[in-house]
Amino acid sequence: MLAVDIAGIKMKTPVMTASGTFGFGPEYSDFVDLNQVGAIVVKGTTLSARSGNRGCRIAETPAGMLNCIGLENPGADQFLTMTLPKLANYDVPVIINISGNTVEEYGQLAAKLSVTGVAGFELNISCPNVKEGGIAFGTVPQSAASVVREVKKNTTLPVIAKLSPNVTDIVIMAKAVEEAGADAISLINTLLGMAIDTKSWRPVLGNTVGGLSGPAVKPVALRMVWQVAKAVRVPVIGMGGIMTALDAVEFLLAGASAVAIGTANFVNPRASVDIAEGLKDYLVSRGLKQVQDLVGQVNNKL
Amino acid sequence: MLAVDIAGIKMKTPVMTASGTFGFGPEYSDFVDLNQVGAIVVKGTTLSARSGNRGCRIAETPAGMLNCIGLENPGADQFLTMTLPKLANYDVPVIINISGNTVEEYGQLAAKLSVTGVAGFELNISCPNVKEGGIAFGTVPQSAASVVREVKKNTTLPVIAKLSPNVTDIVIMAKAVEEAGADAISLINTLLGMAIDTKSWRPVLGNTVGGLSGPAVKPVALRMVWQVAKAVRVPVIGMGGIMTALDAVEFLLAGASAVAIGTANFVNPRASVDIAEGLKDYLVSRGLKQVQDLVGQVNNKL
Amino acid sequence: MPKTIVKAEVLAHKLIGPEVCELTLKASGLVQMARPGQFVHVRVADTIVPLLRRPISIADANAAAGTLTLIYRIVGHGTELLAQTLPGSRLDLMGPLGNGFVLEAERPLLVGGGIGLAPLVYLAKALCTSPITIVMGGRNKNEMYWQDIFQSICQNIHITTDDGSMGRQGFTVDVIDDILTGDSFDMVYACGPRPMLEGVARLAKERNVRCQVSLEDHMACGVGACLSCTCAATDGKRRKVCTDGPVFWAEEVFD
Amino acid sequence: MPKTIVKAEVLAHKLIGPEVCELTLKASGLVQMARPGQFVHVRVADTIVPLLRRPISIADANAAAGTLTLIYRIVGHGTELLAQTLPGSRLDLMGPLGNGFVLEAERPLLVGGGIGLAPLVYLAKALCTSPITIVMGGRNKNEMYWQDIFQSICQNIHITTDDGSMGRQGFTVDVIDDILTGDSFDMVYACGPRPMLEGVARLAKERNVRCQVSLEDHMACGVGACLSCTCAATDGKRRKVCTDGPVFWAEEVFD
Ligand SMILES: Cc1cc2nc3c(=O)[nH]c(=O)nc-3n(C[C@H](O)[C@H](O)[C@H](O)COP(=O)(O)OP(=O)(O)OC[C@H]3O[C@@H](n4cnc5c(N)ncnc54)[C@H](O)[C@@H]3O)c2cc1C
Ligand SMILES: Cc1cc2nc3c(=O)[nH]c(=O)nc-3n(C[C@H](O)[C@H](O)[C@H](O)COP(=O)(O)OP(=O)(O)OC[C@H]3O[C@@H](n4cnc5c(N)ncnc54)[C@H](O)[C@@H]3O)c2cc1C
Ligand SMILES: Cc1cc2nc3c(=O)[nH]c(=O)nc-3n(C[C@H](O)[C@H](O)[C@H](O)COP(=O)(O)O)c2cc1C
Ligand SMILES: Cc1cc2nc3c(=O)[nH]c(=O)nc-3n(C[C@H](O)[C@H](O)[C@H](O)COP(=O)(O)O)c2cc1C
Ligand code: FES
Ligand code: FES
Repeated sequence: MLAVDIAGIKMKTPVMTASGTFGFGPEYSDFVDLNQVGAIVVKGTTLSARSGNRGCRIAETPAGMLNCIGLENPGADQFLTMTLPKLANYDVPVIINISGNTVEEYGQLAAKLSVTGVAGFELNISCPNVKEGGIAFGTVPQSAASVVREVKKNTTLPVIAKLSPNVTDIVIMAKAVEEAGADAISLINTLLGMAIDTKSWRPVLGNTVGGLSGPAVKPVALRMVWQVAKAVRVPVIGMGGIMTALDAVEFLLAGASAVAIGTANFVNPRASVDIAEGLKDYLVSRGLKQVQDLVGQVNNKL
Repeated sequence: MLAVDIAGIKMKTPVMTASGTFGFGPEYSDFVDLNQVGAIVVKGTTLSARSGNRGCRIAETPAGMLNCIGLENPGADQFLTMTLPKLANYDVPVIINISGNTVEEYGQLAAKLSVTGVAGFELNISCPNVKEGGIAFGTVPQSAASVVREVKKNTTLPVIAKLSPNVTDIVIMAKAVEEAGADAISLINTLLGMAIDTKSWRPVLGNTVGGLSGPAVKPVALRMVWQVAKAVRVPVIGMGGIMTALDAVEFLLAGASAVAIGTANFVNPRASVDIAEGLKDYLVSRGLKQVQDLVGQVNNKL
Repeated sequence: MPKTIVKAEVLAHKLIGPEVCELTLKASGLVQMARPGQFVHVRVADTIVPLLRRPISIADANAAAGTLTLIYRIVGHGTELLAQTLPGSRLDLMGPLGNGFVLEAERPLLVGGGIGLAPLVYLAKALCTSPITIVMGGRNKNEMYWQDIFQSICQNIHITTDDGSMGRQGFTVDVIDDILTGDSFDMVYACGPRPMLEGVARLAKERNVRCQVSLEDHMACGVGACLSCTCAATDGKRRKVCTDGPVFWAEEVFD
Repeated sequence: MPKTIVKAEVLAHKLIGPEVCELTLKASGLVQMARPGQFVHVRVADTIVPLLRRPISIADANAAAGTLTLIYRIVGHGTELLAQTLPGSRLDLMGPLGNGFVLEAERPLLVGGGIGLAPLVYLAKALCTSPITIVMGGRNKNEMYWQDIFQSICQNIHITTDDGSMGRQGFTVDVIDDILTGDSFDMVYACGPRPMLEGVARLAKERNVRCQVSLEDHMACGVGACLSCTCAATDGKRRKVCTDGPVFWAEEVFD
């Protein structure tokens, strides 16, 4: 009933975990049976280890949060030797979220990480928290396309392009990555935001600005998913502020073939499984047979 | 202590009301002494009357709201004959928010409305809720600039360009309107968003998409004000989710010379005056003499 | 119309039917201005979620005692939170808002469907010098706590339920024709779902009886400032439900 | 380390000092695993604002009774809401999280500043077979409700206050040197503001006494998944305060 196939990645449920919010998975294994998660998208991985941004890295905002982790991660080698073997204990697709400073780095990462146990790649061309590359790849259609092409050249695994919402026209970005060969599109990454401490007159975040996520951004995310799903043929993975099964239903109706849970994991570590269960209840209550019966079914004829 | 001069418009407080959220002013006169408001920016006005969008026009979202009013308004003539005379009873600057379908219409509106009792214009080149023009003027730097130039040709009153946040690079937009002669810049207008009713599978809003406002968008607004204030010389009017005096302080620290209160008026009709009072208390508690002592004072050196 | 904001103390709060609550508040200053058909804009909680106020009709007002009664159905997040408000706490109310019913009737017929019966309580009391006939529609007999409320203030009570579990089976509109035939009325007041209002207005027009209807729409400001609630009127212009209404002459808004 | 989520019932909740509350919860299942120095991640309200959980140290735990005590200071929106929780209601707790103190000390010295004294209560109780010396630092004598708490569980109590209104005037660090000279300790445990921790760690190092410090940082997940809380360690690598800490060997995080 809940099973989906996203660009060849077979998932037991359409509810994935969003990169950077679920670690590598095992961190949450005391709370969730990882085998019941649709897919785990691991923390953004880079070629070499990165220590991330200095200072305060998160701030709470009304119905949302800002983060400026800055892609701290142990690097691709460590991932292969230390983390991946642990994930082999679970029966869940592992998608690696990769980030490069150059187009070539994305290709190198894909080549290096195309090993058994990896189900696919999510290209983070949209991280707002790193100076080099990052956001530029995500806001210029040609750059985004060249990252996708380079990765496709270096792997036979499915490639998901993750789009930044900080653009004038999300559809142009989506079409560019689709044309370049992306097998799926995920969106949204975080909106660029800021908070200031009125006591110290300093930015709350060490990096001054950071990425906004959580329920606050849901209307923007849903709108973008709807716009993109209408415009492309590849499957769309929707995320941004999903906290409940009904939020997930909204994204599916808007055209997402699967959803990812980010910030909600911090509030409810069981969110990804609870939401899958709620989705099942919703399908049953509406007399539907499968999650696909919802996808893109929003009706906006007057 | 609170008085400011924004592009020649003298205000008793730096706390204005945002267009579309305070009617023409008198609607709120049972609750607020309009003479104590910094400036009233009236509902978006067009050459001819408009009836706005069909169906449901507002939806609540986590810490925010979506609207798709669609610029319903009685038109410029009616404004001149019916509304403006009533506003003459108050000692408060009245700024007209104008919207055109073409560059020429903006010019015609400015010419027609440059009469006694009008303190200035705010150019709505960013309304997400109308099909023609609207958002295009707000997302293409050249178009935005030509609207500003046309209006400047047709009036000697101060011209405020109101920017849309739905762009990749807000600084490019700001510089374009500054160069074209804008006397001040206000931001942000609403973020384009959507909500779906999981019972009916229809968009909640009659217009499918609408503009997101309220506390949810504050981090994005603050970030844009900070980016723009650093990049331009003209004063910036900050808005987006301001609910409290401390929110206003954040915007001033980020570089806004004045702020505008939108959605908060719906929750607390006295918001614009309460926030001005709170601002005064803040200045006193910090031993500051004037609101200008806050403007742009955020310190983001590590 | 003068209006105000008060922090009203909750005096009593009880469930009077399935998912329906009656809330009594001390709202001096506001109550004295309240007329039947007007509403208050309620801040259900002091938090940022839910953000907007909720419009609720004034179901009763006692100027001398300064008390106000609201009757509301729990339908979503806002009314759920409202239902948790305890006696002794305070609610931020804005009002009275909107235009009320025109109180000019010697032989009034009141028609209410579901929670639309709420404003008719105060209306019936205000019209008390006249004999009042009321038609009450509901889904089933569980909704007929309204009878307890109206039986002391109305002379004739007609009931319809969707499932026939009480009164006549069907909608209120189905019985209006008969009632208008059987008796002579000089005014119809209606509040309830839109199809009901349209039906009642059509029948009243056929019989040449004046008719006022109370409309609903999603509202942000409640004071005519945001234009979220406007509707098309028969004169081709727009009306704001919050300030031009919620009560309209039927012919003003329905052809 | 096993961890769980429980809906813990509030058994008692009281103000024990200015803006400081003591909260006792029934948290069976979680309590039994709790060790001194660990913390719980508390959902202060069932709403979307505030969104994130709040980390609070375990100030005491009684495995047999299944009860957990938290002592916290009201500093912002989340702790304000927490303070409104009434006995009988339930709080969503995640834990126990993090690594606790190493309980290997014959002659321990405990040093706590302000609310940093909270985890030392449970630590002192766990170390009870040894004679315990504690240095408590606070702003002024109004903060010295801690004395009531510690006097039955510690043999020697030293107090410093910023204003000298109780004990010695100054910071805890100012007296540590003397205390370390006057007596022989085999372990220093410290929790409080970072400058205090650094000072204490430096003095302990000079005296060749092992030292554990408990760090704080803003936390989203609390389980090592989000990397919002990492800090640089002296080995050049990064540590997660939530899972590698909050308790660290001083030399692991301070040069
Ligand atoms: C003039 C007027 C008088 C009313 N009087 C009463 C009354 O006496 N008793 C009563 O039970 N209800 C009354 N209503 C309807 C009441 O306002 C809604 O049921 C209530 O706002 C629902 O809020 P919620 O958060 O529980 O529901 P949600 O569906 O979660 O609300 C989401 C948003 O939609 C709005 N909304 C939802 N339903 C309605 C509706 N029917 N009308 C207007 N806005 C709506 C809410 O205000 C909110 O902004 C009245 C509405 C109006 C316009
Ligand atoms: C491991 C650990 C144990 C702690 N134990 C205790 C304790 O026993 N007693 C106690 O009173 N406090 C303790 N704190 C601090 C406590 O978490 C904060 O005071 C609390 O989160 C403030 O929340 P707020 O909403 O009231 O404040 P706000 O300032 O409004 O909070 C805004 C955001 O910043 C975070 N934040 C603010 N201050 C801190 C802080 N000092 N540390 C971490 N995050 C912070 C909040 O969690 C929230 O996400 C501990 C912190 C950590 C990391
Ligand atoms: C703390 C944190 C870290 C994140 N790190 C990454 C990352 O490394 N790579 C990435 O593509 N997205 C990252 N994201 C973005 C999320 O994957 C997701 O796109 C976004 O948070 C929106 O979903 P949400 O509102 O459900 O959290 C991160 C988000 C958060 C909150
Ligand atoms: C109901 C509504 C109507 C609005 N109408 C207009 C408008 O006519 N012209 C305009 O420039 N902005 C309009 N806005 C945008 C506001 O002026 C403001 O830029 C935005 O709401 C952000 O501020 P806030 O978060 O404080 O509401 C409208 C906003 C709302 C909520
Ligand atoms: S609710 Fe704002 S105009 Fe009616
Ligand atoms: S709080 Fe998430 S890693 Fe420590």
